[in-house]
Amino acid sequence: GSEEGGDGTEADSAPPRVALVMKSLANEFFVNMAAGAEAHQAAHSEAYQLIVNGIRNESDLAQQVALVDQMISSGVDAIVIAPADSRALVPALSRAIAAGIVVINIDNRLEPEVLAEYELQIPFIGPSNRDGARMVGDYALRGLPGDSKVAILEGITSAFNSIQRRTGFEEAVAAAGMEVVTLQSGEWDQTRAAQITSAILSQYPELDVILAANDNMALGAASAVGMASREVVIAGFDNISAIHPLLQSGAVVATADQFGDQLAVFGIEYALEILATGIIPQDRQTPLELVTPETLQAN
Amino acid sequence: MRQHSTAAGIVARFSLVFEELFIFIALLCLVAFFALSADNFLTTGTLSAILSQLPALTVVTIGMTLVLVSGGIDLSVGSVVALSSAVVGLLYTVFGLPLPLAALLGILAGGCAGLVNGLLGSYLRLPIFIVTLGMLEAGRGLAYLVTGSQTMYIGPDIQSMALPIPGLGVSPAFLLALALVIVAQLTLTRTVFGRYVIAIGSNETAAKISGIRTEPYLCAVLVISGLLAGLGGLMNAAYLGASDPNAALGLELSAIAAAVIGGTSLMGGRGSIVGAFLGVLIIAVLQNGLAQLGVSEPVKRLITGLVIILAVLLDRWRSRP
Amino acid sequence: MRQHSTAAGIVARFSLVFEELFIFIALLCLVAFFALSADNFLTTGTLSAILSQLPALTVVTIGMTLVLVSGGIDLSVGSVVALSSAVVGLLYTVFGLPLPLAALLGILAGGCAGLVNGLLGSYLRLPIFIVTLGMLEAGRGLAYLVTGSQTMYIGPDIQSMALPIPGLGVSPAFLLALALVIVAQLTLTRTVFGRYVIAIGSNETAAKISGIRTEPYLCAVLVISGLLAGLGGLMNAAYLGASDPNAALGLELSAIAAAVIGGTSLMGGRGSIVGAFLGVLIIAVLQNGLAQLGVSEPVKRLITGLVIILAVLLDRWRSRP
Amino acid sequence: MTPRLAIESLCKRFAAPVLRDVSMAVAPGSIHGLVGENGAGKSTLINIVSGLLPADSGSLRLNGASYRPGSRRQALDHGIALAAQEMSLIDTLTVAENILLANLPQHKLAIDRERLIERSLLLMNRVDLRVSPQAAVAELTLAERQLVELAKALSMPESACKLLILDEPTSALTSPQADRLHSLLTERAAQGLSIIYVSHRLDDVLSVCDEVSVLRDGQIVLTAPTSGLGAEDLIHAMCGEELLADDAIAASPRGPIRLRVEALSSAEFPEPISLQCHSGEIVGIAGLAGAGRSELLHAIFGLGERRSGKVLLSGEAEVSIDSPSTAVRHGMAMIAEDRKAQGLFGGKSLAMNTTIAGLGRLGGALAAVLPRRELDVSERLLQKLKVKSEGPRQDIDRLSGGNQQKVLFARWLQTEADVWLLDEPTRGVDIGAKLAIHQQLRRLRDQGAAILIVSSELEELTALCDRILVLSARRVAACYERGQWSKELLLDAAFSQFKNSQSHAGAST
Ligand SMILES: Nc1ncnc2c1ncn2[C@@H]1O[C@H](COP(=O)(O)OP(=O)(O)OP(=O)(O)O)[C@@H](O)[C@H]1O
Ligand SMILES: Nc1ncnc2c1ncn2[C@@H]1O[C@H](COP(=O)(O)OP(=O)(O)OP(=O)(O)O)[C@@H](O)[C@H]1O
Ligand SMILES: [Mg+2]
Ligand SMILES: [Mg+2]
Repeated sequence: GSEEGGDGTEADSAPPRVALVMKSLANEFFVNMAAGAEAHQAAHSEAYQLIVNGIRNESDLAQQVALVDQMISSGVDAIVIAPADSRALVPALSRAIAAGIVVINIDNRLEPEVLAEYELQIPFIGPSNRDGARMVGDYALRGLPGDSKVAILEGITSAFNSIQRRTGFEEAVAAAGMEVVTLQSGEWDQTRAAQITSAILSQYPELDVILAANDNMALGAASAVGMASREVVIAGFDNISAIHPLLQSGAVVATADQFGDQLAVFGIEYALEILATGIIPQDRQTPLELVTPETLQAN
Repeated sequence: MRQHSTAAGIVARFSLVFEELFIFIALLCLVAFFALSADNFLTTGTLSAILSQLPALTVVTIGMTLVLVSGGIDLSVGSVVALSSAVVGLLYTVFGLPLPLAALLGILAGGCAGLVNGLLGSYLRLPIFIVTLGMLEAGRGLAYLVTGSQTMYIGPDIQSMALPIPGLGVSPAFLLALALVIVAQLTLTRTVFGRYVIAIGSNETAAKISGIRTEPYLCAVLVISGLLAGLGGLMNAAYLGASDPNAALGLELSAIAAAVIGGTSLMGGRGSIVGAFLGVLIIAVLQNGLAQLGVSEPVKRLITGLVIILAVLLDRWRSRP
Repeated sequence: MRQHSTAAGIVARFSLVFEELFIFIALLCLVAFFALSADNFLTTGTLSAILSQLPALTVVTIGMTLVLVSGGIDLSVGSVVALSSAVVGLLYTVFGLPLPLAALLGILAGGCAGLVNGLLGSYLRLPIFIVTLGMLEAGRGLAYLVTGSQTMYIGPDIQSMALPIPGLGVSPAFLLALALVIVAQLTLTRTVFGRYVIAIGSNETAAKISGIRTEPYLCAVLVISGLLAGLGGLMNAAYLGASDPNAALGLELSAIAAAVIGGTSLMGGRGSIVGAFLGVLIIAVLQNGLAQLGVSEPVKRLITGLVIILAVLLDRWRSRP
Repeated sequence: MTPRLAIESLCKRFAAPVLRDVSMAVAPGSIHGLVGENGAGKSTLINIVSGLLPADSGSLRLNGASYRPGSRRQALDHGIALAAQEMSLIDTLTVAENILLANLPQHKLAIDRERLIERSLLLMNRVDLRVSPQAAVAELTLAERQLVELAKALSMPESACKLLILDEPTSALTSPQADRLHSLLTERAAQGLSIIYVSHRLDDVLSVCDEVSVLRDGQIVLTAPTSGLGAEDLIHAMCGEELLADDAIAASPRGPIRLRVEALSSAEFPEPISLQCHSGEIVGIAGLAGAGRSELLHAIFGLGERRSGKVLLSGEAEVSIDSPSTAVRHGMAMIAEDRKAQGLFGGKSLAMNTTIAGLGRLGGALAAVLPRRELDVSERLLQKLKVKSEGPRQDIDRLSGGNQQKVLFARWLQTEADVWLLDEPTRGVDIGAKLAIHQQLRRLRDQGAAILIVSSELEELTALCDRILVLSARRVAACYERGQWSKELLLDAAFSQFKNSQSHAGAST
């Protein structure tokens, strides 16, 4: 139980307080995640209280560590975290656990080696970005000639998800026996992706496919491709709402949905379960779904 | 004596052209370098790619240059670009306003942000660096609020602004930006407004003693910068066919770099819009060239940093006769 | 006459304390606000959370303040923090150097970046804004190269620097930062070096004619800023237990904001390290408080922007008697 | 007849009262002199009349109508032209643009360049300013800048201009330039323009003005027609006491050579020059504006690009001066011409301004600066030089121009310099303070200092110097020992190169 939080978890009237710590709250994926969590809390308002926080900048580890410390000091009972980095957050989370707080890892898996070094056991709930990217890549490349040329737009180079998705894409390309002609970072950003795509298009007049590690970059790539009046197969990741019109028009062929709005809810439910029972459950992989024009029509 | 002054006059008259000549040479060097090292750099495809990326940065840089010449700085342009593009997206897609009206209101939103900067900075005399830093935060926050932190798809209608006019090869947005460069350069060099902005930037007290009411001018340049950032937001939305609340992060630094590469002084009182435009071209060529070469992100950064420093080194070398 | 001057003297004597008093009051208001609106704000937990976040921003802000007082600016501090933390990570984990040596070399790497800034900015007289903007890009590129664009896990050893000393409640890093604040404040106000830096920032020509060699001093403040950014990188690595090539993005703006909130002039010649430290505290309390309230990102941005502007408004109100 | 401008019980205070119940009237078509010690409040009064400062109480009437300008612009619209003491020029604009800044000629939306050049040339001719109207003001000498400032003040259309205010308009001018201005003023006054003329050159005031008012400590202590007055009367009114006469020079024996300049040249002073100055000697440097006097001092002090030749200080060991910092370390001092741009640390305390150059003697960069000591030192110097201030903590911006000049003097007294390079050291300094400075210089000389002084006032050079060097177009035109020179000889020499060059340049006067 928590000593310093004041309102203990066992046998008292105040409902437990759960902190959801995410990456950038300025990113649609996490906004949806937060919205899902808040809706869930509204429906179970007597069961727990919720504090939602994100960092300014997806790559600002120090700020996320600070957030964890702040949540520890504000005396929450559980932290559900989408870590911005799979290693650097572990020490802070170990402090949280030492303070008696239940910690659940969502979205981005903490490095097992580092967890072992700190002798921690933090359950992970989330999808496999690598499998998802492989799925999207396979779908985008199916039926294309074997000598097709592929460009990959990755996110911020050092980001875990970016690496996972890039790896998934590369596996798909390798499996199809094609060639990655260039791999560049669009830093998750639409405008940058559009600019880079323009340059790639003039450099590689034969380019056939662009695999983008998120939908924002896919949007940027699509607008550059449209502007250059070229035929290029584009795929993205995340299934943000702005990509739907492009899926319908065929400018983008596929994306992946990780059900971000449910991800946090799973994490919260796990946390409440642990608070109630004290048993630490197993890791759980959440579903990922391929979104294509057809599946979109079906919904 | 008289002859001497005429000769000096002629040198003075040519020095402007001269000044920009050096940046132009730097630009040509850069183009030559990429033409040699990237396979398909010297193609119409590359040209049209570069031209289509230019408009937003160009118009923002025009505003930034004016503000710098007046002795100020506007750190909020990136956020204002995002805000204006968000407003356009919201009004057009959610409220269903006709596109021209939505566009106009988007630009005006930029103007409002500029007005707030201007009022706080000139009439309340707060340090403009901090005021616009505050606006950088607040404007971005508003952009998130307006879009609900989501990228909004706007659709092909708005893209017509960014697509090349058939037969001409350049987009309406580019033509507009080019026209604005010329108008702004003439305004700065040929109108009373321009001279007063230079005077205020060079020596505010002296300008006051000369009977120039400085506040309206200082406010005006910030409003203009806001309006141009608003226009930049519209152009960005047109370029992407979508409005992205995360757009134009760090754009202020690119705009300042372009202006300074183009010979504008951060101390105020000196600047050239044409030079700034050449600065924008240098940045755009650099980005494109590096992307075509496909060098890794770290190397891109390193080279960008070096080119920025080299460009001002060249500039320094020029101004030391 | 004599009486009169004594009265004025007393006011003048208090004005320094007074100046910082206003910022201190602003800080107290902020704390009071959060104490009322967040449940567990006034706890030792919050305090220690804030204290552990401070060191890196504090040391970087000290350097920034010195540079601003000298009439310059250092935009590269964020990148240099990342670079130095990357160097520490590389040397310790990959090359297996002992931690103190790795730490020292990391700080020196920051000093080298500062030296490059300083040489280009003072001896070659390039505009320092652009030089450090170039270094912002190049330094970040180097940080990516050094780490291979990945966060490097360093481990618990380095964290001892950031963990509270038992019984004392504060970390060695915080004590070091605090000591540096005091040393820097004394250096600025009580040594020849500080005087010269102020004089150069206030009027470089007059400083030269007074027999001050300006270049070494201008160069020195940039080297100091680089070294302090290097130390900031070490502190950041200690805080995270890892070195992160994306660390400290945009830190330059926070540092400038802290310095200016604390009464430093962007025009040079005026500044206070203690004030800047209070500025750092305001920023830290704001971030902490907003996080405890759990307000949404857009609202956080809006409030941060407003508080920055309010802080300078207060400052303006003070200096207008 | 209603006065053009009537000032009634005007009061203004900053920290202390600066103007106390000032009343004054300027008749149409008259030139009204305004004199007073440094810090008496002349500029403050003028700033109020020209709309740069609000008054605390009291009223102004212009042609009988109540007049209360809220900004400089409003005052301009009322026909008040001003040549400010701290010149109001924009370095990055051209001469022509500066002259017509308040009223740039426009054609449609654009500036009408032809009319701009035409009209500014006209005004430049009027004050005899011979530079290109297209030249950037940054490249002009101080004298040229002052002429630009005057042309600017005269730029208001004659029909619109009701009152012309000149705050120390001749402080940087040579006497021929000043004479020319004075005849222009008399001419305009005859046409009905009213003029307020502020100056420390009392003889000028007496000869040019119809009436004169004396300000002392913010109060008008005397207003009278100039016809019955002499300089002594004005001085008496200004200071309330008799001044010591400018004491005669006891020709002290000069010591060994202290400063040797050998074939020195720089980008700004291209003709190599050699000269020397003994300890215990004051050497004057005369010349017309633009003769290169300031550049010479700069080059000697180690400033300037592409410097060649040698500057040697002989003492116990010979040192070669290669930079201002070496110069200062070896006992040189320099008071540059442009006080604000090259001397003052604006916004800083008097203490900091007085001690800054002497800090080098404390040892290394990390040597401690003790606030107590610093205050004591500067307090003593401020008192010694009779600086009118609220004490060493006061901000230097709040001092009147003349008192700022004294602070610069204090700065070098503090370093105990014994080689002094002075560029117009009494510019804008009141007569009392000027004599005090002269005395100070003589005392320094008697203590063995070597002094090089540039001045546009031949009287000043005549009174002070043991030797006078005349520069003309950056060359030494003549050198006279005490007793050899006369005003005519000096002027002749000053014009010598200029006449030669004029013949083939074909400029008209
Ligand atoms: N902005 C200010 N704040 C405070 N005090 C000021 C300010 N401006 C002027 N003063 C004070 O007012 C007094 C009068 O100054 P003013 O400039 O009017 O003198 P002045 O007669 O023009 O002297 P000078 O002959 O040296 O030009 C001085 O004592 C000066 O210290
Ligand atoms: N930085 C500069 N660039 C170009 N020309 C300059 C520069 N500085 C001075 N000049 C020119 O050099 C000439 C000589 O100026 P200098 O300052 O030596 O005159 P001076 O004898 O000191 O006169 P004054 O009485 O005005 O002090 C002037 O005609 C001026 O226009
Ligand atoms: Mg005066
Ligand atoms: Mg001179």
